[in-house]
Amino acid sequence: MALIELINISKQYGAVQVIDNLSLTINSNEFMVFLGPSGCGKSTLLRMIAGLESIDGGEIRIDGKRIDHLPPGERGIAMVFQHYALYPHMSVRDNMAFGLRNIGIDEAEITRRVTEAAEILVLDTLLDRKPGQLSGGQRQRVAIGRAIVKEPQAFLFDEPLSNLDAALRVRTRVELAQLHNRVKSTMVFVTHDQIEAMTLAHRIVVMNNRRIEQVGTPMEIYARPATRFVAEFVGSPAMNFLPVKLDHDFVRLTDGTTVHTSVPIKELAPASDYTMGVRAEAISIGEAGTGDTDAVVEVVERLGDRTLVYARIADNSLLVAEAKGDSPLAAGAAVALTFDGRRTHLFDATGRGHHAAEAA
Amino acid sequence: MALIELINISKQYGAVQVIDNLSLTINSNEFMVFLGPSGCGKSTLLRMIAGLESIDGGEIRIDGKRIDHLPPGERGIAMVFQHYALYPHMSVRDNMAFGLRNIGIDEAEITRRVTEAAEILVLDTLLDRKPGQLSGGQRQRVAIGRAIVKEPQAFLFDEPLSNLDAALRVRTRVELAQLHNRVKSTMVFVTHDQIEAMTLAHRIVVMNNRRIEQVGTPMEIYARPATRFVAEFVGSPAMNFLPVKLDHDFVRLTDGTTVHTSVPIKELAPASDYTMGVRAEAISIGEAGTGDTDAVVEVVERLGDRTLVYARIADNSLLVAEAKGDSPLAAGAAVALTFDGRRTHLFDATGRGHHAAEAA
Amino acid sequence: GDPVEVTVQRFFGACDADWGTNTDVSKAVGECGIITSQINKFVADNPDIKINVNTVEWPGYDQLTAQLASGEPPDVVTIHESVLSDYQSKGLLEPLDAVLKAAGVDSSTFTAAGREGVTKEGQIFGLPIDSHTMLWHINMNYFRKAGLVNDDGTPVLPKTADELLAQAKQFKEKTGKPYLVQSMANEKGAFYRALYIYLTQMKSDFFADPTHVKLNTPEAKKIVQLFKDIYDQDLTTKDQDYAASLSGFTKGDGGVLLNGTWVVGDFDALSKEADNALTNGYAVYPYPPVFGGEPAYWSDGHSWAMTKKDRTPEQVAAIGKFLKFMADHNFDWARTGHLPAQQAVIDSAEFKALPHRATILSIANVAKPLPAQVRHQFAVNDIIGEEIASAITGQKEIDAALTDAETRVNDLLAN
Amino acid sequence: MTQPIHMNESRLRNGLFVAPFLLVFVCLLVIPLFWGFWLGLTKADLFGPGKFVGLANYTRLFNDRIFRGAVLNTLYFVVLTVPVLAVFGLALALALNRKTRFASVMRAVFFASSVLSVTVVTLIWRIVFIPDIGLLSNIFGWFGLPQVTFLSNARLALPAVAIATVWWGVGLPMMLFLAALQQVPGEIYEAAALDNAGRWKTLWRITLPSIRRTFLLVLIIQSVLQFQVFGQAQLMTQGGPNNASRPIVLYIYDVAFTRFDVGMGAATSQVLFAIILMAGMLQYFLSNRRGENR
Amino acid sequence: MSGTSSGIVGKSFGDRIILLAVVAAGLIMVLPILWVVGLSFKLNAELKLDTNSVFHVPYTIKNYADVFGGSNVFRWFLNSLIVSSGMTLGVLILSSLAGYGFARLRFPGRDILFVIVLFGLAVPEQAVIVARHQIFSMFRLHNTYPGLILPGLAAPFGVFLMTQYFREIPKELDEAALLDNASRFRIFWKVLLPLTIPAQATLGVFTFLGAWNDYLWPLISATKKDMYTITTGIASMQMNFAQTEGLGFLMAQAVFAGLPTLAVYLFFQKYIVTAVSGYAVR
Ligand SMILES: Nc1ncnc2c1ncn2[C@@H]1O[C@H](COP(=O)(O)OP(=O)(O)OP(=O)(O)O)[C@@H](O)[C@H]1O
Ligand SMILES: Nc1ncnc2c1ncn2[C@@H]1O[C@H](COP(=O)(O)OP(=O)(O)OP(=O)(O)O)[C@@H](O)[C@H]1O
Ligand SMILES: [Mg+2]
Ligand SMILES: [Mg+2]
Repeated sequence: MALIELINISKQYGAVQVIDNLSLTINSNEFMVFLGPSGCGKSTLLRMIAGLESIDGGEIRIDGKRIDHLPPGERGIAMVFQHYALYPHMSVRDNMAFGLRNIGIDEAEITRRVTEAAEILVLDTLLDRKPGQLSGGQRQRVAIGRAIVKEPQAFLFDEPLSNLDAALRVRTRVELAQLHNRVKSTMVFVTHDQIEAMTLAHRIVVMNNRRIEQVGTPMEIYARPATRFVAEFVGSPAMNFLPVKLDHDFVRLTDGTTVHTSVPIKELAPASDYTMGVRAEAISIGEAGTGDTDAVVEVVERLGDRTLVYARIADNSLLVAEAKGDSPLAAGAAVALTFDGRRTHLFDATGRGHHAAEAA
Repeated sequence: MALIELINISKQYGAVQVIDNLSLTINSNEFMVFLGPSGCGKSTLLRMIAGLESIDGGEIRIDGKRIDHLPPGERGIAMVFQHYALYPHMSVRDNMAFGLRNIGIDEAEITRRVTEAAEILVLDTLLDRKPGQLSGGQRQRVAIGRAIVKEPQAFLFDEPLSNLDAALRVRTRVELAQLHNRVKSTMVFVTHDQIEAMTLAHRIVVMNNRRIEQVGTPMEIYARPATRFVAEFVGSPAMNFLPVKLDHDFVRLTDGTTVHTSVPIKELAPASDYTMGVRAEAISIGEAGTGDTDAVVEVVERLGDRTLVYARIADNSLLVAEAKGDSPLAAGAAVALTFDGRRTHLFDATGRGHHAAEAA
Repeated sequence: GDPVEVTVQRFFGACDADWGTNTDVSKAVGECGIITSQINKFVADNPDIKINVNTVEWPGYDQLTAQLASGEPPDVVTIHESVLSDYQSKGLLEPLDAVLKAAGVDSSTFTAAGREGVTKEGQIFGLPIDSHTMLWHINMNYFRKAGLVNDDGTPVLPKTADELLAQAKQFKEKTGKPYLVQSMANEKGAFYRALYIYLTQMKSDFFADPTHVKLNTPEAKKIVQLFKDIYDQDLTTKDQDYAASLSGFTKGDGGVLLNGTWVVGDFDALSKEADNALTNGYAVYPYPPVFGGEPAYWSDGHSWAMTKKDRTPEQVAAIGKFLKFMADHNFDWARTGHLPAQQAVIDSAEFKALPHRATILSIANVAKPLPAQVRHQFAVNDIIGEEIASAITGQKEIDAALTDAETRVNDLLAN
Repeated sequence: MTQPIHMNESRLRNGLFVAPFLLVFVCLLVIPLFWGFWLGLTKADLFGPGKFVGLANYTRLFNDRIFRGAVLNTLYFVVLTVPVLAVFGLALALALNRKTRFASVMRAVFFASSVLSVTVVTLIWRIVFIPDIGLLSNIFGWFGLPQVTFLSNARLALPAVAIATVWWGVGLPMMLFLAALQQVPGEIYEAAALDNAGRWKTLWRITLPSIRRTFLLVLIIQSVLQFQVFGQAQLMTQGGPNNASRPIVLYIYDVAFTRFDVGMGAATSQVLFAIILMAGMLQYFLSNRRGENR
Repeated sequence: MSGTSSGIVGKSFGDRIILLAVVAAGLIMVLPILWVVGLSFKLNAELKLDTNSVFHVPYTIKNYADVFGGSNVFRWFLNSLIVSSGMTLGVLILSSLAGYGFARLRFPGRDILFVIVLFGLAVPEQAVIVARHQIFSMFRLHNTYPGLILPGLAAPFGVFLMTQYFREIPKELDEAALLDNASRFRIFWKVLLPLTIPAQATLGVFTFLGAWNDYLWPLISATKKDMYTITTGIASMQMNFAQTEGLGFLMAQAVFAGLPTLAVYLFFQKYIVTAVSGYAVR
């Protein structure tokens, strides 16, 4: 319900610049994810929106109204913390009601909202328990419930899933997506887990080092990473990188092997150094001698539904390629690797990414 | 280098039986992973091998020699703990040397071993730091180094990666596999993360509730789960389960849809209740009306290299199917699902799994 | 009208369990019992006066000081005569001459020691109720065994220092016990008192100048030397503290206990019981004048003082009445073993009929406190006792101890 | 460290939370302390204003043999008690750091004495040490041993007071160490067991280094406490014999309350305050310097 | 998990020795107390002759009867209760407020003020007692309950303990409450304070015990019999040269004065270790 605008935001801790002149617009009802490595300033940014950190420069507006001088409680924003931050001594019900009581909403309304939120989150039977008597997933749901009852203009989540175990994380992820469908509200979600980012986001903001590297939909980020950092950070297994030289229409690996790519090479400066990026699933494995380059399998990781094959090529790089779940490959096998030219990327010395022309 | 035999092991804490008459053989140089949900007794089993817990019944042998009455230090075993358990006040070097000094190995030899281990683990430059000055991944490497220098008969790992962040976890996982190739030693690894188990193990021991559910290679475990528990626990996303009735050559869902399966149905008792299990990658998505059953897409999770599609079928079950990374599907789409009969599984009321006849 | 309220503060302990309601003073025994009963009686006799009794831990001067400093002192308070001047000199006490006169108490009825003890700068600042000093408490059973008994059944007491040592040796040979039972551990009182007693007898006026003590004298040395000889020759118990020496004496640890007037009653009672070391064998005498000179005894005394404070005439009258009561019933208090402060009581047949009073009566007439002008007498006594103790037990040379005592006391008095 | 949660908050208003305590603290501790500084420069009794004498009290003080003895006695007492309290408390904590019923009963036993008041404690120990009727002399008597006169022997008096003090005070260090031991992760003990470390090795190389900060805390707390020893000495030995067990606070007490020399007493108090402060800071800096790279 | 016992299968010889040493030390710890309790049940007269008589009959409760017979004992008990409770309550309130302020809030001079408060730990009571007595005289606070309670409130230790404890509580709780529109005070009162209960219990017990056992200040401030605390009151019942006149009686007083504190300790015992850990490690 709220359009959030960050305009030329800066923040420093002492002498350290943590956020540097950052601008960003988060649309109404958008599910926006901040993704980035630890320490890149995601939490700081979120907490500035919430009012838990002061800003040293710039403005924050919600629906056009400047809010960066309002205290946290008055911004119409709810936040869910990584460690839940539930009030341990209050029952689930009181945890949810606390914020409403503080602004003097009458008890009937509080009961209505709490009941409704509890239904949405399947917490009905837990309302009288204390947080200590709940499992991790249930606690996280309570934390979300506490946010929901406030009927805020925007929800902020700071790595809310990182304390859950793998299975629960997947389940809660799906629930969050459904929740967003239901409550229709602007949501800002911080994570350093790219699977979470990919699966939840309308748009992802990839941050690194005080800067925004790229803003885009998950598939844009995945398929057309703006920078090498983004390419490397997003996707598991991580993208393979090979130093290459441009040579007319194709690129040449350090050992001389040539690889065809759909990136419009002609538009690039031929002299400079480039790195070719290619994802595991864009490398196919065939019999030795039949592909772009030969390789020797070193490690085979079987994930069940697919198999990751780590193979070393002539220029001594270790590449990871994806094979089917029932691939018979084993360490030591001699294979050939073929690169899917449409899905290769080139990164110049500044890290900027160049991709095949956009498909229609 | 060591064959570890557990023979009829039992263990109880007070009145609670934690391990019940368990037998297991771990081969020389094998990388054996204990996989199971929290609290199933994995750590207890590992700690009994290490000598950190007493056993209440049974025997433990290493290379035929009974060791269950030896103190931990004398079993020739090294262990790496989840929280590293480094000595906080000692330098990295002293952490590694401590165990060697305790058994009176001379300093020259200690230096040699520590240097060697530090090289293997790329810790050379960190030898004089205290653990508090290291990152999580570095700490874990030190813990492994402390194990390596002892040149033990067997390594025991208790969830050594679970405290690392995602990227580091993947990297360390590969390093561990390489380490095993290099040091050639029996390794026992406890985890509740099935990706780790799948990628690292020669064989996996799936445990649940004081019992071993299945022992087998990762692909056996994945493709031919002995029990419904194993089928459910291993694999991400988790296997889909549908209650079915047997009907001659095929199975019938509760809404009447029939599905063909390669499981030899004739050999099963027709009267009892069965559950059909099918993994996401064994369900293919087509246009509505063209498959085994129609469905409506509810959530689409784009992981980049593949897409998870959550679709609801007529009997109201929500199934997850896998589509390509660039699948154009969106929530709300009407689709048809087709089950790959060779990759469907049936589980009887006791949870036992039945599979298609083994491929040649 | 309303009864007049008077706050009385005293030490001597609390014993309400036994005597809390007793008004028949003649039945009470012991310091606490008697004083409790006396006050009960006064309250019973004077319904128009309300007495608030404040019992304090002995000696209670920390508390009194604090009360005076905070301006909320009790009306009437027990004070040692040796301490009176500390408070009087700072103007914290009310002179009593007029009050006593109005109440009908004539200070000329006090004993000489009592009068001297409470008179400061020509005025009376307390009602004396007793004199107390040190005595020789004797186990006659051992004395008989040691052959130290005269024909009339009285003990043989030494007349000179040498005689004392000789008799003590004889006693030890015959009984196997030390001659003296002394409190030596953490003891200060017994030593300064012995010193004062003998110095007084030898007319060595160590406080000729009340702001300056003179202790490094041949007389003092002689006295300390005697006690040191006794100690060195194992003629005394050595390790007992005050309590242990008392119980040691009752258990028969030695022949002569050096202790005060206040235990006479207890030992007398014990000697009348069967089967203990003192059964039928207790006698008590003043310190024998082994250094010659004339009989004279240092003494201290308890007194009732009145603090300086705004009071109504009625209150003052009530206090006068209380003091008069105490003066009138001084005999009751004398039953504790203390020597009375009223000459008339000393002279009375009733008093003389009390056990052992005949032998110690002489003291009453020759008892002598330290000069009234000496300030901080408690502290002075402590310093002197401490130094002498270390000389006697061999921790210091006698000369050094006496010199140190002198300098420390003089430094104290100078500041 | 704490960060401002919201910049727009009135910071002065935040101070209101500490204001009530600070008010009491200033009125009842800081002002009296400075009043004490002033008193130390005057010649005063308790009953009226004193007169300014400059540093005369301090001069007298440092020329006083008894005071110098009291300083030495206090230092000796601190040396006697603080290490023993720390080591004994640590030993007890090590032995009783178990979850058994027996251990919890024994913890109660060792802590029980800490809750008694000094009057009761000294009463108990006088009755223990006293010759003839005391517990020790009874016990010595059974074995036919000669009596030892703890409280009246110049060499034993202060140690006897120290024994009573240790008996009284060992509960607190024990509790602190227990708490610290429970924070040491069990896993590093298991790692040590696998590293062939024996009992002693584990104690010296693992346990002790892990709780050294607590050890420092105990040393500082106990030093501050034991420098202020008063009640035990006052009630057990009155500082005797021959001032052998007179600590500084007892000296202060005598000077100020029995001799009414309040100025001198105040001056002595300031000296004690300075000593405690220096001792505490010395310990802190010494150990901090050594443990810097932790 | 007990560190020393891990990895050791079975009980070793060393364990036995330690057990023995602990039991022996424990006996030494309780022996004096038992001795005192024993004496308190003997007649004074009997003890005067021989304290060895503790070991055989007859025993008597007369000494205790005498303690209670001192008709003021209950009043003193009540005084102690009021003073100790009042001081405990006051210390808890002031220390909690200040601990929260120092741990969580920023205001001018915070850090220096905290250091000054810590310096307060080193101030011996004797250094302030005279001045404090004079101040209390000025405000006529002697012989009042506030007069007995107030000095205990200036306790830096409580502030130190509570500050450390508040620092342990995740700051996210404050932030969650801030977003919930709670005021600073409401956060303190409704969210954080309930979480400090273990620390409150510890500080409360220590304060209570300290107040109950305090001697010097009540002695010089509460100088009227009706205002005595149990400690000074019982002391006032002692006669001069008391030990000999009533050893058993004296011991009964000691037991009587010590019992309530022992009871308080035993009741709160389980909190103390857990909460002490809050600040011990840092
Ligand atoms: N209170 C603070 N004082 C000083 N520096 C801080 C503070 N909080 C954060 N920082 C620094 O600011 C940078 C950004 O921190 P922030 O918490 O926003 O990172 P993040 O992206 O949320 O990381 P993570 O994924 O680890 O949570 C980091 O380098 C961090 O060290
Ligand atoms: N010291 C103990 N006392 C009592 N019960 C224990 C103890 N240690 C473990 N248990 C119980 O034994 C069971 C097995 O514990 P174990 O630690 O082996 O599980 P796990 O499989 O390692 O679980 P996780 O994945 O959570 O580490 C659990 O139910 C646990 O509660
Ligand atoms: Mg963060
Ligand atoms: Mg485990």
